[in-house]
Amino acid sequence: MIKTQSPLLARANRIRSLGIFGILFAFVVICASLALTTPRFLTVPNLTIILTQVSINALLAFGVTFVIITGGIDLSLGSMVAVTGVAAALFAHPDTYPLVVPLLVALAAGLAMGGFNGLVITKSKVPPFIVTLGTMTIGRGLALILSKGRPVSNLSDGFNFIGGGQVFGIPFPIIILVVVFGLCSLLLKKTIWGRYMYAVGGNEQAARASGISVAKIKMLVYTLCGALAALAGIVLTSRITTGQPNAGQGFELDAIAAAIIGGTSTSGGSGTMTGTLIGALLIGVISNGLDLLNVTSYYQEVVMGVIIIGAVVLDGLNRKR
Amino acid sequence: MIKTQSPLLARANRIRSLGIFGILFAFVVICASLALTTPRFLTVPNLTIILTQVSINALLAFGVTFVIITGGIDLSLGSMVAVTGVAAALFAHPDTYPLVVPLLVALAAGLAMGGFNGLVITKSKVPPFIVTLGTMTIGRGLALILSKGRPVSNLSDGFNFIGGGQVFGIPFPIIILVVVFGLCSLLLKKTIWGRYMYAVGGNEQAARASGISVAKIKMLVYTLCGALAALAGIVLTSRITTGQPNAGQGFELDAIAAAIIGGTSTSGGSGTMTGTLIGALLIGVISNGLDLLNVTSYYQEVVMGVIIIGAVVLDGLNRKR
Amino acid sequence: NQANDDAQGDTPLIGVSMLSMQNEFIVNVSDEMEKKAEAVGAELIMVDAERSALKQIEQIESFIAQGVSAIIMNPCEVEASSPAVTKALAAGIPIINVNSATATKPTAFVGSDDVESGRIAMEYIAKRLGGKGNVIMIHGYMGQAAQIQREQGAREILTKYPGLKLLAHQTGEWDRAKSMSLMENWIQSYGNKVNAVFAQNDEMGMGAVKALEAAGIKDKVVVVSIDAIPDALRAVEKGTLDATVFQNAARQGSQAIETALKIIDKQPYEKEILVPFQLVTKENVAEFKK
Amino acid sequence: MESHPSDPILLVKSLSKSFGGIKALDEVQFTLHRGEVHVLMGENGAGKSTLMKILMGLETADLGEITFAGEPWASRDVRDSLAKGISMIHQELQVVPELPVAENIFLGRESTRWLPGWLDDPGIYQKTNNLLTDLGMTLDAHAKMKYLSVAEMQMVEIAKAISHDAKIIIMDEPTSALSDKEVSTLFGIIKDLKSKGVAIIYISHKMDEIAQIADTVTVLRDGKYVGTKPASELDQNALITMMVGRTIESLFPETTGQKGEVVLSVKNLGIPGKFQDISFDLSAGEVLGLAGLMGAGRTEVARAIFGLDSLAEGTVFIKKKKVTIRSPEEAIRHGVGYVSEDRKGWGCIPGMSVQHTLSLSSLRDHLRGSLINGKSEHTAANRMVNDLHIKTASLSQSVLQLSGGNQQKVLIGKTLLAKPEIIIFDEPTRGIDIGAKHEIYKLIRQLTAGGIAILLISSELPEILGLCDRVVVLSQGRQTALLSREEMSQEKIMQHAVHS
Ligand SMILES: Nc1ncnc2c1ncn2[C@@H]1O[C@H](COP(=O)(O)OP(=O)(O)OP(=O)(O)O)[C@@H](O)[C@H]1O
Ligand SMILES: Nc1ncnc2c1ncn2[C@@H]1O[C@H](COP(=O)(O)OP(=O)(O)OP(=O)(O)O)[C@@H](O)[C@H]1O
Ligand SMILES: [Mg+2]
Ligand SMILES: [Mg+2]
Repeated sequence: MIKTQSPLLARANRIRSLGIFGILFAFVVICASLALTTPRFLTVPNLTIILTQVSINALLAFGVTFVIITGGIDLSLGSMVAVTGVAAALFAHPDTYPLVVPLLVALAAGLAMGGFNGLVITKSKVPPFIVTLGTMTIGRGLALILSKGRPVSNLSDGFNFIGGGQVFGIPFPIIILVVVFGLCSLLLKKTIWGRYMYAVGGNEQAARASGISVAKIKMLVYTLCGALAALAGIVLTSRITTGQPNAGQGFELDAIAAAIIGGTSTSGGSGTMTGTLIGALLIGVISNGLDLLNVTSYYQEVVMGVIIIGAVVLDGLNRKR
Repeated sequence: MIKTQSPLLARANRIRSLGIFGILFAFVVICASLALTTPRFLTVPNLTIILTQVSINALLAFGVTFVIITGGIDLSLGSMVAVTGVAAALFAHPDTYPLVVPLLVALAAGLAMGGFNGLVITKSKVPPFIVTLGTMTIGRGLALILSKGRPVSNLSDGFNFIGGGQVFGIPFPIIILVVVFGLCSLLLKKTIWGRYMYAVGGNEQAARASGISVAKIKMLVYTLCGALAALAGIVLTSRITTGQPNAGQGFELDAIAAAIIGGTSTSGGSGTMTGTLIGALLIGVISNGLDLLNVTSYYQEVVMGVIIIGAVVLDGLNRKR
Repeated sequence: NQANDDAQGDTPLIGVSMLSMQNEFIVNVSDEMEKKAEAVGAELIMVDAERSALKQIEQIESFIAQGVSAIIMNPCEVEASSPAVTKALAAGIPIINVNSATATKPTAFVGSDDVESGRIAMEYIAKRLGGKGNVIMIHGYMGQAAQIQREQGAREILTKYPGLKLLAHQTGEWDRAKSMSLMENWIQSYGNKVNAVFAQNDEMGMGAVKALEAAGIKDKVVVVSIDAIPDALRAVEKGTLDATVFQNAARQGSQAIETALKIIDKQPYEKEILVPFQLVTKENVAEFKK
Repeated sequence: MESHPSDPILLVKSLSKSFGGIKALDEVQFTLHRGEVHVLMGENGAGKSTLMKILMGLETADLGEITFAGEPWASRDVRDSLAKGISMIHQELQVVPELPVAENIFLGRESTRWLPGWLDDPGIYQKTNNLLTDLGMTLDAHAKMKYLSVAEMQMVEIAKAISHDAKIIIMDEPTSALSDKEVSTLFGIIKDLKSKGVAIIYISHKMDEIAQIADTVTVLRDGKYVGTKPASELDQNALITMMVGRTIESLFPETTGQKGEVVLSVKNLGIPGKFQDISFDLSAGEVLGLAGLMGAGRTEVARAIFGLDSLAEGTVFIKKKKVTIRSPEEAIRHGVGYVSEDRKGWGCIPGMSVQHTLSLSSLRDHLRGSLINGKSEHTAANRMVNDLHIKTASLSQSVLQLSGGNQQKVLIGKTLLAKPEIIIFDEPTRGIDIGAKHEIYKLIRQLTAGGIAILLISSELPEILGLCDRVVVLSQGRQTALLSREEMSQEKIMQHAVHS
């Protein structure tokens, strides 16, 4: 009996399933209006800068997208960036260790912290909000302990290339961004684990009854989140050529915002990497635009807040249709 | 067949329904161990200080408990504290306006911002996380605009009494804390609005099907949250005798933590003011204790994080039994 | 001296509340204090106010409750930290402000006037630009004492030199990454119109330098910042950062402890010890590098 | 059409409603009289619930007019409808798990005292106890909903709807989660209401109930009005023809009867507080029934075998090999499949498409390297849709938008794709229309013919009698009988089910 309605329904679903149209629309609107108001916006160097600036938040947003899709949350991102960044810096002084060492150390730190989150969340019934809030505090402390409260500076050129270098005139962070985006999308859409993430977030009980090991999937996403935080920490540290113990404060909120703006549902079960990327770009473009227009810093915050809410409202309206 | 299980079940429920036992236990354990390790902990002056210090976070935590019970979240608490605090300070200079003016102004500001949150959340389908994150940014900007980026100082003694004064040797903030705690508990447990909050958070559909106006209830909780933030802002401002545009950063996380530690479920539908109060006290006692024990600041953060996670894990274990 | 002899007897207990243990300069000051206390045999309770005046007041209250014999406070705010001073004095406990001042006069003050650092930095820019050119200012976290005072000092000089034009100013929130992004965006909008950058701390100064270097116009722009952290000194030596302003953490720290002990032992003491700022350029950077 | 002495209390004329592309209701008409039990029937997705939701003010009609008690009726919202005297038992449980029974029953109309908005809870607990005793329900007014069984929750919902003293009470599949004991209680209540002149709209997929209570029957199909007839003029076949537009010769296809060797055998299974000493053998090609009253622990047994709950006592043998199943993952690996009684809670995944749901338990079969081979997944899903006659717009449609029957088929398909040799069906036809039921029965026969062993949990005895080769009867968690096909009879099973 549904047959008659089929084509319509099908189309409806397909549109909803790529629910990013709304936000994409909002994004385009904002870019257009910026391009019209300031000639300096739509220039290759400026766009390159935006992408470079967005890269770190985007990396974190990708990680937290996985987590939110499974119905969780990760507030420890910023602290993980600080810990991994400092850890990397400690081993990145010139003429000490080969370049891989700081990278592996940072990665290990990220995996450890993410794994800790996953372990506590799966083993105990403590809500992710609290667990990761705890890790956030712990991590901040660790970063300060590791660095003795001082920035860890004087890093090797090799290390500083990661965040500062260019390949064929393209800043390296952008290349990292593109590659990681590709991998994350693939993982989410084309692998069994990605599929399971949606299942776990959509209906944990049903996922279990379908033979999915919910605990394993949760471990996976939080650890993954740690790994991506480590990557972000490396890029940041290398970009500012110092390991900052107090770096990354509030990064978690920006990252989560990017994910949710990009259409990831806070209740889990839905979301796309493309949406998250657009969300991150949206935030990056706005703050770049506000600087270009030289809006006074106080008003920048107001405008930023208004635009973010506005963009998501717009998105919602589009969805309703 | 139901009869046989009913009484048993019922008792089980009643015990679980006061699910704060677990966290109360954790709280007592921590207090005891502190009392044993440092003589300075269990003294009247120190306990008074703890209560005074806890008051602001507790006020915010009460507000956000209402919100979380309905299944929402409010990240704009800290900013609302700043805005309302500055607003109050602007009208609290000596020999300008009567004391009620700054109080009413702050309250109005809080109601306005909370109302804005509620309005956007109920009218649009935007998730509370984003809306209140937006308000957080907007509010920060507003506070700076209102104060022109400078602390607003030189406030009347009458105003400074609110946060600094004493009645029968009891610091006024403690009295505010107790009164507000009483009122909030009553509102939550003894009025239909409280009942409806649980209903909306527990099963929005069912609430709607029972003729409850979900939108009204959500408006109520967010506005209430704004009002309590205003109260916190007043106490804070009067305590530091200055309207600080950058005050209250991260307050939202502490408040939410207090609520969740106190057993409020992040998915909505359950929670108690008593639990939240204990949660706030727990946080306050820990940070006080760490200072007393003269734990190095870096390690303080680590310990704080560990204890918070630990306390909630302990709670979880107790619940299982 | 005698404090050492009866160490466990009546070792003076001093409560110390620092602005932020995440700020390198402040950490240096507190380290000096601990070294000094170690030497003279005083016990310190060192706590971190994390830039929150409220937390600082609470910590002072807690010190009072614990009955410390003296309090050293590194104020978060001029006004907002004042109640702490009032409370301490009311409780009859001597309180020494270190590094920066509060509205309420404490028992003693050891430190320097942040406004001065702003003046020195901007004076240097004025000198380098010959009194005329476009300047950009990168603020610390808006509304914080250091930000306000350093801005005030800078603006005094700007008004003195009508030739200097403040092209733009934004907050970098004391953060290197933020100010780097900020500078990158500014380079897009102002390109080579910028002649000089004043960053209110070295972190942000280094961030600006990175952005300018990446854009290949560092040599055209004068960059000055404040604090003289090792990284900045290295940059001054290399010539990438044109100048920074040094304030003497070692002296502020040790002087604070000494003053506190003098007051405790009822010995005469100076009510106000000013530790002057010094401009650090390529010429004299050697003196400051250890 | 026959005419009642009284004039209609509710009159619905050419009512239409569509959701996006779907025409849920198309020019529907409906007439209801005082003291009448009016049964509304139709396949899954026919539009029954939608029509009721419109009357209740939960949905708004696109077109058409409604007259209630002689006046034009357009409910603004639920509160309005309740006030005017229409109450409803919803198809989906509408309970607040964290609130006690009494507070659920009086949700939205709490009595207050002293101050405006001040709760008078002693009052409502008093009222609740009276209400429950009047209705002959033994429930603790203080028990939180979340600790009640599905059946108990349903009874609370019934009590809630009754407590409004409404002129019209809508009952949307009230018995789908009830066993005969509670059903008879409900029917008692209905007769009583009738005598008080209350009009009742009753929706159900259970044929046998119609004969018992219906005065009038109205049938919808694909959102269109098919007809209204007095129950007396309708026998089962006539009704079925009205609903599905064709005749269904015999509801239960004949068993082939041949059995293979034992594939599953359990000995003295037990979980303290849930069930104990459960022992039975299940052979390839056999359908073994698991009968009992609601809450007898059948689902618990199933959940334990499938690894959803961990067994405390007893041993499970699969193909003569002793196995310990700690999780559904392992159960599936051992060739066991489970179709839950709770489609919403344990089956469907919101937002997931038909294809993804179908392949969820067998994704590993569609791996190319470490990536999912979309093509082979698609073909497999497509095969299931055709084999099970799943009515869906496309494979990319979200499962939750399918009608109940088709959701159930998708979940069965998911289980089948994991190639199980043993399948546990828990209430496989709960809330499913007669047509779909018939197809599921046929499917079960096909499966057994293919040598698959089936454990069938059902509260509908005809189903047990019609499909099972043998039946295990549980009562309060104890195994009270194991009857062969010859021994089986309605009476015998009931007698063992209530025995304790
Ligand atoms: N909220 C909704 N959004 C979209 N489609 C809907 C919605 N509610 C119902 N439908 C569609 O309307 C049609 C009628 O649904 P309805 O629930 O009224 O059927 P029903 O007769 O109650 O079926 P069942 O016997 O399974 O309860 C179905 O095709 C269903 O998919
Ligand atoms: N999926 C489930 N998850 C958790 N508890 C359940 C589930 N299904 C049933 N229960 C609970 O187990 C208890 C026994 O009911 P159960 O469903 O096992 O008996 P049953 O004989 O299977 O009855 P039913 O006809 O409902 O299947 C009841 O309290 C019920 O609420
Ligand atoms: Mg229905
Ligand atoms: Mg069952």
